[in-house]
Amino acid sequence: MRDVQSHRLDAAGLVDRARPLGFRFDGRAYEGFLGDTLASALLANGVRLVGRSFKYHRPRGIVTAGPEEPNALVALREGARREPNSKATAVELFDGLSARSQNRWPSLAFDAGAVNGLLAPLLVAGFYYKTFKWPSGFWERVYEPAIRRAAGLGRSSGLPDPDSYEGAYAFCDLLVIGAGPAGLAAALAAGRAGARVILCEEDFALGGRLLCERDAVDGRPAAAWAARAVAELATLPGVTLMARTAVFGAYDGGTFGAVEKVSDHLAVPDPGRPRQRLWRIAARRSVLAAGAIERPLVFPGNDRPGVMMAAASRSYVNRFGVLPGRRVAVLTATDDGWRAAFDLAERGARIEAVIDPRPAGPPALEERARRLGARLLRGGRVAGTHGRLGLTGVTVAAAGGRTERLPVDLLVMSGGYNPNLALTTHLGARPAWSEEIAAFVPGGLPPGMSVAGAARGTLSLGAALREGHAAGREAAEACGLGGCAGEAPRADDEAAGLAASWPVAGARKAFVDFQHDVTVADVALAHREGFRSVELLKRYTTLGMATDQGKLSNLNGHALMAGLLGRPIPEVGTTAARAPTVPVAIGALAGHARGRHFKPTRLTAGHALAAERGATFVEAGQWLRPQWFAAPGEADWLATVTREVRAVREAVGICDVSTLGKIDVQGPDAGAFLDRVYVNGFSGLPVGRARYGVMLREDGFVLDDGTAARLAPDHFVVSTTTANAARVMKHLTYCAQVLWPEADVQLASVTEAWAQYAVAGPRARRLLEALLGAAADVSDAALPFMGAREFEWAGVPVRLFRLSFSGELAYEIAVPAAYGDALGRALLAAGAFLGVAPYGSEALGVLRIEKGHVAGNEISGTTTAGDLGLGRLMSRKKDFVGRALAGRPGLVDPDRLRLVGLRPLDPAGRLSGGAHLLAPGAAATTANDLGYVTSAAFSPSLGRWIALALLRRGPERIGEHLRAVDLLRGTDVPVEVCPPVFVDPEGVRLHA
Amino acid sequence: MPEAASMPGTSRPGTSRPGTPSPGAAAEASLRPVPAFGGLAASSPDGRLVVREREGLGLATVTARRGRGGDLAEVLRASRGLVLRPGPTVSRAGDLALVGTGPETWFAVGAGGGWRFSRALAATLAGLAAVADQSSGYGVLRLSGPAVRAVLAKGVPVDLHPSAFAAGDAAVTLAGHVGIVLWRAEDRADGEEAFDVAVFRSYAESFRHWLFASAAEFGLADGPAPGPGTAGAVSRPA
Amino acid sequence: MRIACPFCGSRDLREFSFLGDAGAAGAGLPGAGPGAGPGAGAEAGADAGPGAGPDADAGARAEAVYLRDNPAGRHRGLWYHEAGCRSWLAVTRDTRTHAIFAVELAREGAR
Amino acid sequence: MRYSLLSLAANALRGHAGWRPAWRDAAPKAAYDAVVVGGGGHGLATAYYLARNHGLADVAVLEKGWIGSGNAGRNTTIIRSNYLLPGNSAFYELSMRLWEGLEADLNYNAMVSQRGVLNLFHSDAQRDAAVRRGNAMRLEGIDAELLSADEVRRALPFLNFDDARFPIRGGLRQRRGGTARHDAVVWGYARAASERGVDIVQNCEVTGILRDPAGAVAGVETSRGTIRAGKVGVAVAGHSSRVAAMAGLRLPIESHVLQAFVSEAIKPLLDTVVTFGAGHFYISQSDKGGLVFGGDIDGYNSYAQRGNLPTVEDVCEGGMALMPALGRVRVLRSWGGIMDMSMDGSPIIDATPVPGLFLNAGWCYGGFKATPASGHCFARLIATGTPEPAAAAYRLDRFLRGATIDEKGQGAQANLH
Repeated sequence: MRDVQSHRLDAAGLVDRARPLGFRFDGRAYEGFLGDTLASALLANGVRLVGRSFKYHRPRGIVTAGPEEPNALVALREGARREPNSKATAVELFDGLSARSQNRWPSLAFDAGAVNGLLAPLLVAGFYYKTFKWPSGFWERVYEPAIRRAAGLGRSSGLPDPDSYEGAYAFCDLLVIGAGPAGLAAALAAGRAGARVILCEEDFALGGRLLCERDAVDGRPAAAWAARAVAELATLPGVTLMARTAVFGAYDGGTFGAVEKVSDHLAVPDPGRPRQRLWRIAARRSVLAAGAIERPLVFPGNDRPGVMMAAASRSYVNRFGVLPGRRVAVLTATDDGWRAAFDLAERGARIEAVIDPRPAGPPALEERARRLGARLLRGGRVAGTHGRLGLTGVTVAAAGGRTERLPVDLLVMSGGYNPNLALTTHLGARPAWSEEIAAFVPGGLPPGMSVAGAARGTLSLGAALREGHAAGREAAEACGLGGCAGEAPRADDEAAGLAASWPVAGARKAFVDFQHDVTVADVALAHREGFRSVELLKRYTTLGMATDQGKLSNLNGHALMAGLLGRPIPEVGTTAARAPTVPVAIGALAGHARGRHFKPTRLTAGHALAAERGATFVEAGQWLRPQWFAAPGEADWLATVTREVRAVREAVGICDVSTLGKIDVQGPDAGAFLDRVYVNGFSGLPVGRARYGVMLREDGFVLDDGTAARLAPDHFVVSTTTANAARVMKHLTYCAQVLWPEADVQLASVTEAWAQYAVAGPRARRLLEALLGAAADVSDAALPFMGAREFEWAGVPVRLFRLSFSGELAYEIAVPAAYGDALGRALLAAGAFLGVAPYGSEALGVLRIEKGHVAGNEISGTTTAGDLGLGRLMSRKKDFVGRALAGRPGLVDPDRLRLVGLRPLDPAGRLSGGAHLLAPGAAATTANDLGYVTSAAFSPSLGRWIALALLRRGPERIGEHLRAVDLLRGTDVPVEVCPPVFVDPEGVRLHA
Repeated sequence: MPEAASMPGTSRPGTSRPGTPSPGAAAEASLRPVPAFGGLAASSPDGRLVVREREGLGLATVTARRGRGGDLAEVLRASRGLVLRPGPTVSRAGDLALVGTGPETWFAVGAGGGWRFSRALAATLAGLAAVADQSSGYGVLRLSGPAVRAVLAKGVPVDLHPSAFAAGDAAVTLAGHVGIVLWRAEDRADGEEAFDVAVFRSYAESFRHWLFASAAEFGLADGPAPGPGTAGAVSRPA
Repeated sequence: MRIACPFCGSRDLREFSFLGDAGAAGAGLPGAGPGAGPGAGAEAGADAGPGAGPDADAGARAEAVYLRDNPAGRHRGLWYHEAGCRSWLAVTRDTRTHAIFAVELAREGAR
Repeated sequence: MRYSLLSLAANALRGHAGWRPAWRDAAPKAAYDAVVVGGGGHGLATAYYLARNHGLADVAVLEKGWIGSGNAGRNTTIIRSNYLLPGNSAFYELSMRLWEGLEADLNYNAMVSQRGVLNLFHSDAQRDAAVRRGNAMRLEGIDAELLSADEVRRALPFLNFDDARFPIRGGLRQRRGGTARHDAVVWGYARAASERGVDIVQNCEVTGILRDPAGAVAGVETSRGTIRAGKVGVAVAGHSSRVAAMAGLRLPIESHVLQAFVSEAIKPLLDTVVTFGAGHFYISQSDKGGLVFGGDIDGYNSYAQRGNLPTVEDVCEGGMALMPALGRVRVLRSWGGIMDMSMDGSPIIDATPVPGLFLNAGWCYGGFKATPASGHCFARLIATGTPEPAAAAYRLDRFLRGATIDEKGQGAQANLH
C-alpha cells in the first residue's frame, strides 16, 4: 500500500503525472512521477526527516534541490549496488527505487547516536586532539574504534560493483558547462555559427533555473523557451547535448573531465550499457555557465528538517509540482528570496511571515506580501526553531527585539548567491571578491575559458542571457567561425538586490556546516586557538570537508572568521577548490580497466598450444607465459618442474621464448651504435654470429643483458629480457635520437613479428635435423655455439640461433609469429621420437640457476657488471653508456655484494629467495648482514637445493660456511659458498 | 620459485622415449599461418558496426636511412608510382600503402604477400631505408559503419571527426591501454566511414575485449575467442 | 595536458612519458659522435679485470648527471612520445602553469 | 595549558572561553641563534628538537604561508618503517619509535594509529623481494611478517582474489605501521616548540640567503625583513632547489607533483593500510571515514600543486583492480603536493658547502612518515655539526661517490623513484 502524494499539486511543474513511479524509503512504499528527484518525491509524500548529521546525529531534512545538498544523504539501491551518501536531491526517480537513511540506529526517528548531542559541549571542534592520549595502546584498541564507528555516514556494500563503466574522449570547439539560461544562449550562438559544441548539464533536464522560476524569455514562459532552445540545439549538426553529465575538473591544455550518468536513472543498466561514463573533453574554448548556489543564513536551529533554501522551495513548487510546506515563513536578505513567498502562496501555501534583516527594500515587494496576509518583519531575525523531528514553528524577533512564535512547517531562507566558480580555479587562479553581490566571483580564468551568467555573478536573467550569447559568439569567432549567431534572447533585468547578512559569533546551535555539524561556536573556538587562516579553520573544524564540499558552508564560515579577526572577507580569503567539483564514483574514473582487464594481457603465438598441453600460466609483466606443463600423476608443481628440467638435461625440451624483446638495429652505423650501448664490443662481430652483451644505465649500473646477432654487415637483431623489453627499446631510441642523432642507425621493435622457441638438450640437434631436414645444416661445424643463420623452411623464413640459457646444447628458432603455433606443433611432432617435452618458465629458471646465469632477481637495478661477475666484459678500448659513472668509488668498492652460488651443507636443506646471509654464530643484526639469496631452486641435476646470492666480497668467500637465515619463515640453513655455476662449469655440453 | 611444494618426487623424465623420427614432421611440410585475430568477422545486428580482419597483408616498418628520405620518396614514385605524403597520413598506389607513423618512418601495408612483401620492399629501397617485416607482428581490423567513431571514441584519445581526421589521415595512438596504428580507410560502398586498426599480435585478445565491450551497446556480441586454435597445425602440401 | 607533437599533432598527455631536464642528456658520456668514436673493432680485452677502475673524470660527469637547476618557471625537458610516433621531444614548458611554449624533435634540437 | 580530558571538561563548563592559541603567532626578531626555513612538519619538528634536545631555543621557524600548508597537509598520512636498505631502515625505525612516544612527548593527540601496513605481492619475484625486505627489517629490529594469500584473504576479504589480472600471492605486513593525523602532527610540534620559546613566524617568505665576507651564512632576507642567524636550516621539501639556488647550490632533485584522493566518508571498511603490488595504488581509511588513497606521481616536473587526468585514472584503475567494491564509492577531493624527487629516491640531511647552511630535502614520497626522525636528526646536525648515526647515509655527496641509496633500483631518473 503506497502513501498518497499528500503534498503534490494537481497542476504545475514538469513531472509527468501519467507516469507514476513506485519507490521505497526506509522500507516504506511511496509513489512519485517521472521527472521527480528522490527528494521531490519524498517531499510530495510529506517526508521531511531524511537523515542524521555526522557528529551529533541531529535530525535533518532536505535543504536544497540540487547537488549541493548537505543533509538529505541516503543509501541508494540494495545489495552490491548500494550507493552510500547519495544526495536525494540529485537522484533521478525510477520505478522500483529503494533508498535508506544513514547514520542512525536503530531507526531514523529514534537514533541512539543522538546522545552525542548531549555531549556536544565536550565534542567541540578538535576535541580529539586534546584527549584520548592515555593510556598507551588505548587509542588503537578503544578510542579510535569508537570514533570510527561513530564517524562515516553510509556503508559500502563491500561487494564487487556489478555494473560496468567506460571512458570516452570528446573534442570540440566549445564546451559549454551548464544548460541554464546563459549556457543555452552560449550553445545556441556558437552552434548557429557552425561551431562544434558540447553542452554538458549535470541535471537530467536541460534548462537550469529556467525550469524553476516563473520568468519569461522572448515573451514565453521560461521553461517553454528552454524546451524550444533545446529543440533547436538538437537540430544543429555540430552540437552535442549531454544531459546527466557533470564536468568535474578543468585540466591543462583545455582538457576537462566529466562524468555521464548513463544508467543511474534505471533500476539496472540496459544490456551493453555502462552505469557511468568518464568523458575527457578537449575543448578549444569553454564557457562556464554553471550558475550559482544560494547561501544559507546562520541562525539558531537553522538545521531543523523543514528549513529550506528559498530557491529550492521554488524548484519544488514550480518544477516538480510539490508544495514543500503549507504554513511558511520566509527569511531573506535578498529581494530574490521574496519570490518564494509569492510562488508558494500562488500554489496554496499560507505565508505567515516574511522576515528580512535589511531595514528597507522595494515597496512593491512589501505591498505584494501584505496582500498575501503575511506579517512583515523588516530588520527582523529568526531567534529559534521548534519541532523534534521536523519544523513546527519558529520564533521570530522583530527589529525592536520583540519575539513571537509562529506555527509554520516550512521556513525558507535566502542569503544571496555564491557563483559556481570552482572550475575557474582548478588551474590555480584565485577568485575575486564582488562587493556588489557580496560573494566571490571568478578572478583569473584557465586559458580559453569565459564565464557567463550567475557563475560570473550576474544575477539577472536578461543579462545572463546576453552574456551567454556573447560568450558563445566570441568562442565561435575565436575558432574562426564567423557564421550568424542570431540575436541574444531577451528577458527582464530584474535585480536580485541583496544585503550581506553574515553570521555573527554568539548564536547557539547555529550551524555553518550542516553535514559536519560545524557551528558558529566552533569557528569562534578555532579563532581563539589560533587556527585563523581559512585553511587552518577548515582543517581544525572540518568546515567544508563534507560531501557537499563546502558549497553551502564555506563563505559563511569564512565571513564569521573575518568578523572575529576584524578584517574584510576578501582579505581573509577562501579555500582552494580542487577537482572534482562533484563527488565522482571511483568506478567511473577506472572505466574498463578492472578485474582481469586491469592491464592488457599479452599472449604469444604459442599460447593456444601451451594451453592444449595443459600449461599453467604465470604473469610475466603483461605477458602470460607457461609456468609448467603438469603431467598426469605428478604430485605437485615441483615434480613437474623436476621432470621438465631432467628432460632438458637428458633429452630435449622446447620452451616458448617469444616474450624476449627483439629489436632490429639496421644502418651503416649499427655496429658502432651497439658498441656504445653495450659494455662490450659488437662492431667486430662477424656476420652470422651472436654475442652476449650487457647494457648499463648512464649511472653505471646494469640495465639489461641479452644477445645480439649480426645478420648482415648493417643489420643486427638485439634481444632483451622480457621484463626490460620496452625499457631497452626506449633507451636505444633515446641513444639514437638524442645522444647520437647523427648516427645512421634505424631501430624497429620486432618482438611481435617473430615467434621463438628454445630447443635445448643433448638431443636438440637431432630434433632440428628431423624438423628441418635439408633446409639447414645444423652441424656443429655449420652452426657452432653462438652461430646465427637465416634460411627458408617449409615456406617461411627462419632465424636459427645457437644460444643456450640452460647450458645444454641449445638453439633458438624463430619464424614469423603467424607461424608460431605451427612451429610449436612441428617441434613437438618432430621431437616425439626423442622424447621432447615442453617446459615452462619455472624449469627455465631452474636451468639458468644451475648455470649461474643472472636474471631479474640479480639485475635489480642496483648491481654493477662487476657485482654479477660480468666485469671482464667491460671494454677498456671504447667508451660506452655508463662507463664513466661505473667508475665511481662506490661502484668499484671491493666490499660490494657480489654474485656467488650457495648450497646447503645438509643435502636435504632447503633454500628460499630473500633469506639473508650471516656468519655462523653471528647475531641477526644489520651489522652482521653479509648479503642475501637472490634466486633459489631445487636442482634436479644435483638432487639438492641450490641458490644464487649476492654476498659481501662474495668471490673471496668461496668455500666458506655461512647461514641462510629467513627470519620471516623461521629457517636458518647452514650453507657453503660456491661458484655460481653448478652444472657443467667447463661448458662441455654447450659446445657439444 | 612458487611458495609451497613438497620435496621433489621421484618421477623420471617419462616422456623420454627415443624412437624414430615421425614422418608427419617431414621437412617439406608447409606451415599454416594463424591470423592475429583468428580471422575475426563480426557485425552488429543493424550493421552500425562491422568488424573484419584483413588477413594475409604484407606489413613492414620502413625507416629512411639518415638523410635519404628524399631519395626514398623518389624511388617509390619511380618504381611504384607512389607519391609519399609527409606527416601522419596514408600514401597509396595500387596495392601498396605507406602509413606515416613517425619522422622518416612508415608502416607499409601491402594488400597481400605476407612476409614476402617486406623482402620485395627492402629490395626496392636497398640503401635508402631499413625495412623490417611486421606481417606477423600486427593484426589489422577494418572497422566500419555509422557507430564506428562512437566506438573508437571510447578508447582512442584522438579527434576522429572528419573535420579533424580526414580521409587518408593516420595516427599512432592508443585504444584503451593498447597501442594501435589507426588510419582512415576508403569509405564503405554505402558511404559509411571505415577505419583500419593495426594492433600488435600479442595484444589482439585484449584489444578484442576492449572493442566488444565498447561496441556492446551497439549490439556487437562478444562470443568465444576465435583465437589461435588447432588451425595452425602442420599440414602437408596439397 | 596536451602536447603538440611536431609529427603527430596535438595529443593527450597519456601518450607521453617524461625523462628529465634536456640539459642533463648525455651528461655521463664523452660526447663524441660515432664517426669519431673508437667503436670499430673494440673488443673486451681478455685481460680486463673485474670492472672498470675508478675514472678520474667520474666526479665531474656524475655532477652533470645528477644535479639539476629544477627551475620554477621556464624549463626545457625531454619527453618521449611513447604511445605515438616514438619521437623524443624537447618541450619548453612553464613548471608553474604547465603552459607549453615550444615543442621540437630532440633529434633536431639535440645538444 | 596542558591538554587532557579534565581540561576539556573544565573548559566545556566555561563555554570553551578559556582556551588560548595553540602556538604563538610570532613576529620575527632581528636575529636568532638559528633559523629554520619551512613551517611544515619537518621544520617545526626540527625547531622542537633543537629546543628540547639541544637547549637551542632562540630559534625561528619561517613559513611563507600558514604552518603545514605544504606537503605536511597534502600527504596520505601513512607511517611505516618497512625499508630495505640499511641507510634507510635505521632512520625510518628511529622515526617509528618517535611516533610511538609522540603524543606523550607533545601532549597532543596526533592520532598515531598503528593499524598495520600491508604490502601485497603478486609474483614469485615480488615475494622474494618482500622476503628480502622483511628479513632486512627484522635484522634492524623492525617488526615484519609474511602473509600467505589465504591469510591476506582472511584479513581483507573484500580485495579482488577471484578475478584479478595479477592475483594476490601474499603480503608483507608491518603491524607497527599505520597512520597519523597529518595536520595534528604539525599543530602538535608547533604548540610544543612554541611552548619552549621557538618563534613561529607565518606569512614570512625567505627571498635570499645572507653570507658573511668569508662566505658563511649570516642570515636570511625575507618578505618581513632581514633576519640574522649564524645557522640556517632549510626544510622546504618541494621547493628545496629554489631555496638552495639562493645560496648558489644545485641539488640532485627534481620537483614533481603527487596527487592524492579522499572519498566520501563511509562507515569502517578498511582497518589497515594496503599497498597494491601490481599497480601504483595504496589506500587507508581515515578516522572520519574517508578512504584516503594515492598512486604514482604525474611524472613530469612541476611546481603547480595539481595534476592531470591520466594519473587520476591510473590511480582509480589500481583501486578498482584491488577493491572492486570501490566502484560505487565516490572521490570527494583530490589534491597535489610538490615532491622533492631525489635522484636515488632517498632524502638528504646534510651540511652544505656553504658554512652554516644545512639542508633537509629530497623526501620523495617519504616525508610524512619521516617527520619526527627528520626533525630529530636535522636538529642534531644543526646544533652539533655532526650527523645522527641513523641519518649518516643521507649525505649530499653520495651521488658523486656512488653511494646512492636506491630502494627501487631505478637509477638517476627522479620520476622513477
